[in-house]
Amino acid sequence: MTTQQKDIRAAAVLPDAKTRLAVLESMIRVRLAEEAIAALYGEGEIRCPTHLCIGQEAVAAGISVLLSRDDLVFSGHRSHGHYLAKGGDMNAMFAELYGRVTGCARGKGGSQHLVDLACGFMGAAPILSSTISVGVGSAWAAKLDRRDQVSIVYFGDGATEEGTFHEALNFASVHKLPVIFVCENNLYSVHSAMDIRQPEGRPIALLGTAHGMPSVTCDGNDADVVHAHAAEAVARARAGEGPSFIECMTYRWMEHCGPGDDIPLGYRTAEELADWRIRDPLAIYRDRLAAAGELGAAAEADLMKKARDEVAAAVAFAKASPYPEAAELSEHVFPV
Amino acid sequence: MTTQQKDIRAAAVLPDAKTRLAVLESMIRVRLAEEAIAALYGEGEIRCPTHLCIGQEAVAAGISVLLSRDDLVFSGHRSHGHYLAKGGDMNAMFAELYGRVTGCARGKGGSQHLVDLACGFMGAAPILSSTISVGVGSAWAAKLDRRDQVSIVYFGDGATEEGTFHEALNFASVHKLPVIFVCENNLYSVHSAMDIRQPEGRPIALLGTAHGMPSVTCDGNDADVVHAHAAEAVARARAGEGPSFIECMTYRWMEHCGPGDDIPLGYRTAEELADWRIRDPLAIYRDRLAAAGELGAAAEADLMKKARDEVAAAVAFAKASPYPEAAELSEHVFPV
Amino acid sequence: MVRQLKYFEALHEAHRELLADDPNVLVAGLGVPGPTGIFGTTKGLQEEFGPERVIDTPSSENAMTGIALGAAIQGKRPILVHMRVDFALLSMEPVVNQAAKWHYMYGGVMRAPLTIRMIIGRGWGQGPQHSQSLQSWFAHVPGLKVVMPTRPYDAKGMLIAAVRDDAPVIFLEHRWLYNLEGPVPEGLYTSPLEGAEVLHQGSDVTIAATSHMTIEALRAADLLAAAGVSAEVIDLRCLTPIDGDTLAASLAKTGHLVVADTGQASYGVVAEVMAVAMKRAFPYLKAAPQSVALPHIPTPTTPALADLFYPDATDIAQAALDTLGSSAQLPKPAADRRWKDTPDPSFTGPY
Amino acid sequence: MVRQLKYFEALHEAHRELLADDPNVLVAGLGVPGPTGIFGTTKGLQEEFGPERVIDTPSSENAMTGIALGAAIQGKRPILVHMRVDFALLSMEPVVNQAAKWHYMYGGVMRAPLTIRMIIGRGWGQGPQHSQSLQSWFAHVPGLKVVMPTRPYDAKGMLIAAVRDDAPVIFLEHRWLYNLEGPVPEGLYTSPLEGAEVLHQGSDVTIAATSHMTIEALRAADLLAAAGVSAEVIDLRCLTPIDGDTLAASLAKTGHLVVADTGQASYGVVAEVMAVAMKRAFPYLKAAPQSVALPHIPTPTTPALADLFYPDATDIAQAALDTLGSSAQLPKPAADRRWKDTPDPSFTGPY
Ligand SMILES: Cc1ncc(C[n+]2csc(CCOP(=O)(O)OP(=O)(O)O)c2C)c(N)n1
Ligand SMILES: Cc1ncc(C[n+]2csc(CCOP(=O)(O)OP(=O)(O)O)c2C)c(N)n1
Ligand SMILES: [Mg+2]
Ligand SMILES: [Mg+2]
Repeated sequence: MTTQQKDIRAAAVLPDAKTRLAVLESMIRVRLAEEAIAALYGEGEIRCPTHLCIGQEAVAAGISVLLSRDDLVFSGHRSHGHYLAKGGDMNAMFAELYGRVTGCARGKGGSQHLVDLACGFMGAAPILSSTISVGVGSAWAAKLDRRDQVSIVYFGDGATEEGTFHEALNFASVHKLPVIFVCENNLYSVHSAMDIRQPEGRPIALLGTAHGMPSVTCDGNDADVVHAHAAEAVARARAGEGPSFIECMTYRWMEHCGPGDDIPLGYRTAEELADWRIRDPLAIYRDRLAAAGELGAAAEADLMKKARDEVAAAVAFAKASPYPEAAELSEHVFPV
Repeated sequence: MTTQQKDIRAAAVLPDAKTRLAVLESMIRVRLAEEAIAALYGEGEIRCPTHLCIGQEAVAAGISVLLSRDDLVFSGHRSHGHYLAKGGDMNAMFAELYGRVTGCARGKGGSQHLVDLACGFMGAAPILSSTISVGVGSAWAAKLDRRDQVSIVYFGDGATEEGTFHEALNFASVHKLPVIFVCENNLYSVHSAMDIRQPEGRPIALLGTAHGMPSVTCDGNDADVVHAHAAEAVARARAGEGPSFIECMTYRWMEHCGPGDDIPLGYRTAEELADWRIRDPLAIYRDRLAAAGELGAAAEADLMKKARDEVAAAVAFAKASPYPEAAELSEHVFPV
Repeated sequence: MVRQLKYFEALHEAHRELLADDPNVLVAGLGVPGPTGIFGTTKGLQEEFGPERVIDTPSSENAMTGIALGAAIQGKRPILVHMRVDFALLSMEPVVNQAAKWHYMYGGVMRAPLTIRMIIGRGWGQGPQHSQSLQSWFAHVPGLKVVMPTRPYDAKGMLIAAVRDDAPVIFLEHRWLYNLEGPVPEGLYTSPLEGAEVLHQGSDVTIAATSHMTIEALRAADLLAAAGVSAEVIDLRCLTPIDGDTLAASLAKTGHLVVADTGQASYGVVAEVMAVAMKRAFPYLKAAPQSVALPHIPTPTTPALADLFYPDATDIAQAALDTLGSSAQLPKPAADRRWKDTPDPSFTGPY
Repeated sequence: MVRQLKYFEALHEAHRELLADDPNVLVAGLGVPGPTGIFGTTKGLQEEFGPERVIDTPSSENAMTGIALGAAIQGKRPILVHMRVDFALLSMEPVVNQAAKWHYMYGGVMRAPLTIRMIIGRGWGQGPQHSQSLQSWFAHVPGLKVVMPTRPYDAKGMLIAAVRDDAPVIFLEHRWLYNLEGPVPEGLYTSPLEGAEVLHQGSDVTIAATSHMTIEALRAADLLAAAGVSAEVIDLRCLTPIDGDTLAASLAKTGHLVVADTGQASYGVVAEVMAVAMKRAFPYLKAAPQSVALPHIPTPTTPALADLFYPDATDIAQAALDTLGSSAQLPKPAADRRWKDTPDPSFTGPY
């Protein structure tokens, strides 16, 4: 892989039909969950900052199907998709957003601190770039223990401006650790565009190259493309060849934080958003599978219904769950 | 300039004979000052950590002759050469090392905190990489004020492992600031060799490239080579074209900190040191000038005597200077 | 009558007038020129003063601090803004080792007139990593001036004083103060960067508070008045140092002390105020002082626990009664809202 | 008789025994495997336990902390070493936002058994950026356990306890303690991570001290004894929390308090101990306590000022006399050395 290489190389690495259905299902689940959150947010029961990932579902979907339960994922503030795609418990996620004791972090974390050890989702945290080094440390442990385990770290374009991002990549490279750095470049950091933040025309993937690892910039709205690059990176990691860097070009549809539309803020244009909505990763993929004869109308309806039911059940579970008791406040400051 | 380009391109940028004499003089002054410190350190009157730069004199010498008094220099823990080459007051430097009130920082800073605003030496500080962003900020101010002023930041190979190094380069690149990053790669960070700290075979200059600026790796023991690359970088900075990165391969002869020889520690070999001593930047340059007919024996003797006298006078000045009074302790906590 | 402005408007006006007054003033920070402009405090400044002086930045808190320092030693007067003190944790090295010390360690030849604005305290569901109040960290470091304006008047006056001061100033704004209204004159006046202020006179107990807790303390004084107790409320305002004169004068009257801070009590402002009270007013103290601050627990996100985590006016009033050994009853708080996680119902974000 | 070891040797032995005992123990830090091995404390460990478990690191204090955290949540028990707390300022974000909070903010499912060794305090001419003592910063943050062993026995016992503890532990070593000798058993014993210890019994005044200042306090007790004053010396040892029981028991006897810490007094350990004394022992206190700590000034490098900057045994003893209102004369210190910038003449670096 080399930097700047924008397209998929080998049809040979195209996932098989079953895998592609799994990818599609993953995207549908994330999309419907996020839409539900947006719809319910106004009720005022989700009382924490919430960053939705609609429009960016292809990245985690394309990658997660390559991972086993033992592989680990780390994320940042925009983590719902990464969590669900890795197999995170949807009930526990909704309960967490709703601040209930049945949440994956017993309500203590909220949307920004998802975790599910059972599926290898090892934590998300909203301080930019901060979980990148944690993921590297996790890969270090895996290597020391000779475990066949890959760690994936997701982060945004903005996170690559933090120094610790570089420190983490450097260490991973020196020690040839089984970690894959996945940058979801959605062109914005809150309301700030790329040009005020990073050198013009320099792909972020070049930073990976500079730290001595195979790095690529690719279409993050095409799950097959992401999957192909990730497959190579995972293979490298499992073979002990060290880290890889994948920059996925994508776009967030919703406002930075919250359930709304932020076009009135004026930092991006309605046209730009419309262009990217046309490149809807979910629609593109569904159409592609349909065209390839891998997805019939009934199967699609099934997938949609299953996901819709799962989301509805999770919402009901969350709403029916109790809040943590007062005694919980002082529990878990120190492990016992 | 491209990364990895190791030699000097154009004889055209060779400094003229007068400039070369100035470069040589600069190297001689630094060498003799450092040798004096090493000789005197055992007396126990220089009571602070002191990092000598013998063997690395060509870098600052080759660069400083390109700078005017209004250009600014920032440095780290190994700063004596950068300070003197920029025109820093030698008396004030020795007095600072001796902890006297006549020191450039009134004794409060010691060897690790040299400063001389009169010549544009804007401060040195021993926290790795930390003055890099300060130099970038200085260049930002210069650009805002439309001043024809270049800022130079010196740092070691180890400093490039700190995240803030990257953050500073990124900002300088985005804003096309008149700053030159000069990395003195002497292969070691204290007692640690490159291979445990950075990816194998990746020149540090590639990090500059990744941050969108012209970057080069060059022979840091050849003052003419350094001068040629710096000339280009300074021209770029003055033309408003933004920052440049110069990695200078060089070697420290003394122990990391202090006046001694550290070969018994075993982290580097006597042979390696001997090889680099053969590539003595001062001897090479003197011989080159002599061979070119630009330096006679008498002129050389003159330069040596002048520098020796200057150092002796500075030592005498320091030793004769008073220590700060007790009242100084609480002065300068806040500006008045 | 003096014009009334909200806290965020007072800050906004201070920026505008400073930028207009002195071409060396710069404003930098992630989102500073953006459409929401740091909760309105920097909105429109880039349009008015140009993209050179009012800049957005990469998320590089560490280097941006060094960069501001570098500009400051060249005569600029940068205001660096962090949306959260939690993010500024990435910049502790340049703040503590560098900015705080450049004047001293270079023997007085360097000046670093740098102002760092940081937002502290609870927003709304902000949880463990977006709600800390680390004022005691900064105040512990020699070379930094640390202020926590409570009223809109001081928000503006102290920002102007901070920017004009030649020392690095840490300027801490509690998120829940932004909508607070108060009198704010036009023009470039200053509030001092040292010294507390008595906001409410009283004779039975002294409540020394910081930032948003001063507002709670004023409410507590009302509750106490209803219970027949006369409380004096001191807005500590400036932390370097704690104003021992004002504190001692008040304790000479009351002999009883409650300290209320927005941060953790342990090793925090509460402890420092206690130490100053011991040193300056030991003979006046009639009972062990009480503290009202955060427990030694990270911030929980769910409102069910956050409501228990954050003390308020009732807790302060009860602490006052406790130190007085009084069994007076406080008025029951109106249970008007399900959750206490917003300062008032008008608080609608952005958070 | 129990074997005598120096402080650095006790630490070295703790590392060795921990590495031998538990394959999950790792040691990482800049210079850890190097020829000087963090002042001898990690020397030879890489040769003995291999280059996987004992590693040198890039100078990347921030990411190395996150990396240690990442290894810890995977079951490793890393010891991360910083040659200076001043360098560790680059790692405040992962220490405070992440390591301290991962157990709490993930509802108890995560454990981060991470030990961070940091060297604090004066070396020799170390100046403003190589000599800070930031213990109160760490102790202010919920989720961190903070210890400052004074004696070789505790250095070893607490390091073992720290590594075996499932919480992140901040382990602070004062540079001037390294050559201190004391009894140290072989084998994997632990010292507790909570609780102070009375090192010298006395009845007139309580001296509560941390780290190297405990050594000065013991010397002060001798000076005071010569002046007819009986001082009780408490080694605070563990900061989270301050041991209020031990402190109150002592104050119940003496009624007089001197607090001595290696850091700045303001917003420091001194203030916290004062606050705890107020809370737990107010009725016993007969006079305002005294503090002996660093003034609110950055560290000057020249020995001419550093000697004035750092308090010592004589200052502690004088503070004890002051709080007692005694005009007794202390023995004059022997003026045996030009400068006081080394702990004893045997201190020859590396610094
Ligand atoms: C250290 C730090 N600085 C600033 C912030 C505020 N912040 C929250 S999200 C965000 C945008 C990050 O952009 P990017 O990494 O591209 O992720 P995206 O939101 O686009 O998914 C910022 C700046 C933060 N959370 N942490
Ligand atoms: C932030 C920080 N971490 C660690 C150190 C300790 N330290 C002092 S000098 C040094 C070596 C730096 O190596 P390099 O940058 O290559 O400079 P050189 O000494 O080789 O000139 C180190 C690690 C420090 N001063 N600051
Ligand atoms: Mg983005
Ligand atoms: Mg080096």
